[in-house]
Amino acid sequence: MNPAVYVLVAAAIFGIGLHGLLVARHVMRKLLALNLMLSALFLLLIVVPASIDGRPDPVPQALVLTGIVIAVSTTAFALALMVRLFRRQGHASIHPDLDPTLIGQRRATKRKEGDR
Amino acid sequence: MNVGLLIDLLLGLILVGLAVQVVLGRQLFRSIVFYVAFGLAMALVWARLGAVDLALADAALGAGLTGALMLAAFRRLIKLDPAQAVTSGSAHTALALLIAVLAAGMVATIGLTAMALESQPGAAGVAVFEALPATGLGNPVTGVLLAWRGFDTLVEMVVLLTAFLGARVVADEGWAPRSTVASFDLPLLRTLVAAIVPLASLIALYLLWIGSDQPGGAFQAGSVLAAAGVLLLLTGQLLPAPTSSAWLRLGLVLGVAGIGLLVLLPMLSGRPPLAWLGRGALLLAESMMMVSIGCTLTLMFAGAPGLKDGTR
Amino acid sequence: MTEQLLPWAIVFLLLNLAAGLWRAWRGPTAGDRLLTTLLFGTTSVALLLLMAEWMALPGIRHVALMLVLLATIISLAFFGMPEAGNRARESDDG
Amino acid sequence: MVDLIALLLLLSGCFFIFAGTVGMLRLPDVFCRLHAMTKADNLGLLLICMALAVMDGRLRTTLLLLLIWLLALLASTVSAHLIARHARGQSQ
Repeated sequence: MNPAVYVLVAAAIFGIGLHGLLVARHVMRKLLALNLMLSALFLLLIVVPASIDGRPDPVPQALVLTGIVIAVSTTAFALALMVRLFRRQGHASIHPDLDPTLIGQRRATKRKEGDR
Repeated sequence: MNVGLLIDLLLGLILVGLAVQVVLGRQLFRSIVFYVAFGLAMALVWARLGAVDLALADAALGAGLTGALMLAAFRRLIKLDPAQAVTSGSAHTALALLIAVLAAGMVATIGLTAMALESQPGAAGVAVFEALPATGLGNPVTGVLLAWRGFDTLVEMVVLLTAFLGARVVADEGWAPRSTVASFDLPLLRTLVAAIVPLASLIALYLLWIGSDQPGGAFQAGSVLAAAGVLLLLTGQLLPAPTSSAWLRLGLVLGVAGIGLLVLLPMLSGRPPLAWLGRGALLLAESMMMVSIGCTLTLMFAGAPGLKDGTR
Repeated sequence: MTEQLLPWAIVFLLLNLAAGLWRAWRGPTAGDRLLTTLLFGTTSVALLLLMAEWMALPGIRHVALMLVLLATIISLAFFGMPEAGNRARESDDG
Repeated sequence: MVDLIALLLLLSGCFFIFAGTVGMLRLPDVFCRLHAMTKADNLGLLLICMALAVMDGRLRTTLLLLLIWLLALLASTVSAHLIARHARGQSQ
């Protein structure tokens, strides 16, 4: 059992998840990326502490177990919010050029540039 | 190059490969499929690391429930507006890539340096192992969860309840009576339900019972109950309903009440938690938590305030 | 003698999983990708059982039992999707 | 002697799961792959469970392995059936 391998794997998954979070427009993709980052940190939390006579340390195990349950409940709540957002807004994407308030401003700035 | 290292490398490769596919998958449906496979691979990694409680929880909650919840939400999007539901696309900016690489580097350095530190003598884990026999429990994780950090578990049950209340308020008029039923009706499903649901509840009770001495416990048992609930919802045996019955509301609050009593009573009387109440009280509190976790997650899958019998 | 072979059997099955990953990456139709979840299900159950024997942790057999129980429910949740959603999405990928 | 039986069972089990994977990679379309994979994986899992039961020797574990295999059988038949329906829906 070589912890170093898992630390690097956890770091890689954290990076991939963060990239997905920054890049994705659809809210559910952001949630998937967020859950990836969570799993990476849970992996880190379990691998880093030294194991006690061969068995992993029970205290981080209990913390991560609580974390997994809370991650599921927050994901469920976020999904409910997403469905409501979709119903109100017509699409479930968060991106500057899809945001109605920003579109108004951008059109105004375009008009100003056009007049110059 | 011993075989253990080879196994770790392969597991790591599979995990990272799945994570890449989750993020770079062109379709949303495909990303959800790979996220469930990622949950399965995480369960394998937890088993390999010897953290069996986490393998149980991640298999049931990470792969099973989260996947089912995401598919249910995805299906609601499709029902509302098929075209919009799937347009996602993403702006691949180089900046995001740079930030991701730097973050990964940061996490790697934190992990590696923390690993190099030798653990202090009074580390909590060692103390747990020494004090475990006093509580009469065999499984250290359950010991930590219920005996020493019982308050943490109480707060967690409150978080679960709040998440459900929030989801219920937000999805107020969103649920449709048959929104969770699978879009086909096969005779196969009825026999499936008849075989799996009783077996799932039996396995849930089994996991609850062995929880105090072996890996298992209220969370894992509750998620198996929730999986059975999801199956009933998928096959139309249970249907989402606008109002929740008194029994259901009791079931939702049971968990917080159970763990609250188990934690606060000893705290008020100032005696050590488990030694005073004994294993019977622990089992009672855990079964109440199991029931409420099962009800909460099933209702979240249904996305509705209550449930009603679909067969009548 | 079989005891020493257990870890190598685990390595072998992990290679199978990696092959499944490749099929999932390349698989032209959606059916192929869903096929790999089927492969993942069965192979990871076999892997868990081998690990339970190799690392002498009987708890891991319960993990395999739970995975098998949930595999049915998840495949049902996957394929319960409304047809419109699948067809609208698969056309551009197909 | 017992060890030899366990070894043979384990090797054949891994072989059948390998056969399933090769079937998945080589066969032309989804239905052939599905067909090959479900059968080979289930047989492979059965042989591995038998090998583990022989190695472990206790009745409790053997019954648990049997239950796991029966549920895996149920799981793979249901999901194979659903994947085939899904794929047939696409190909029309």
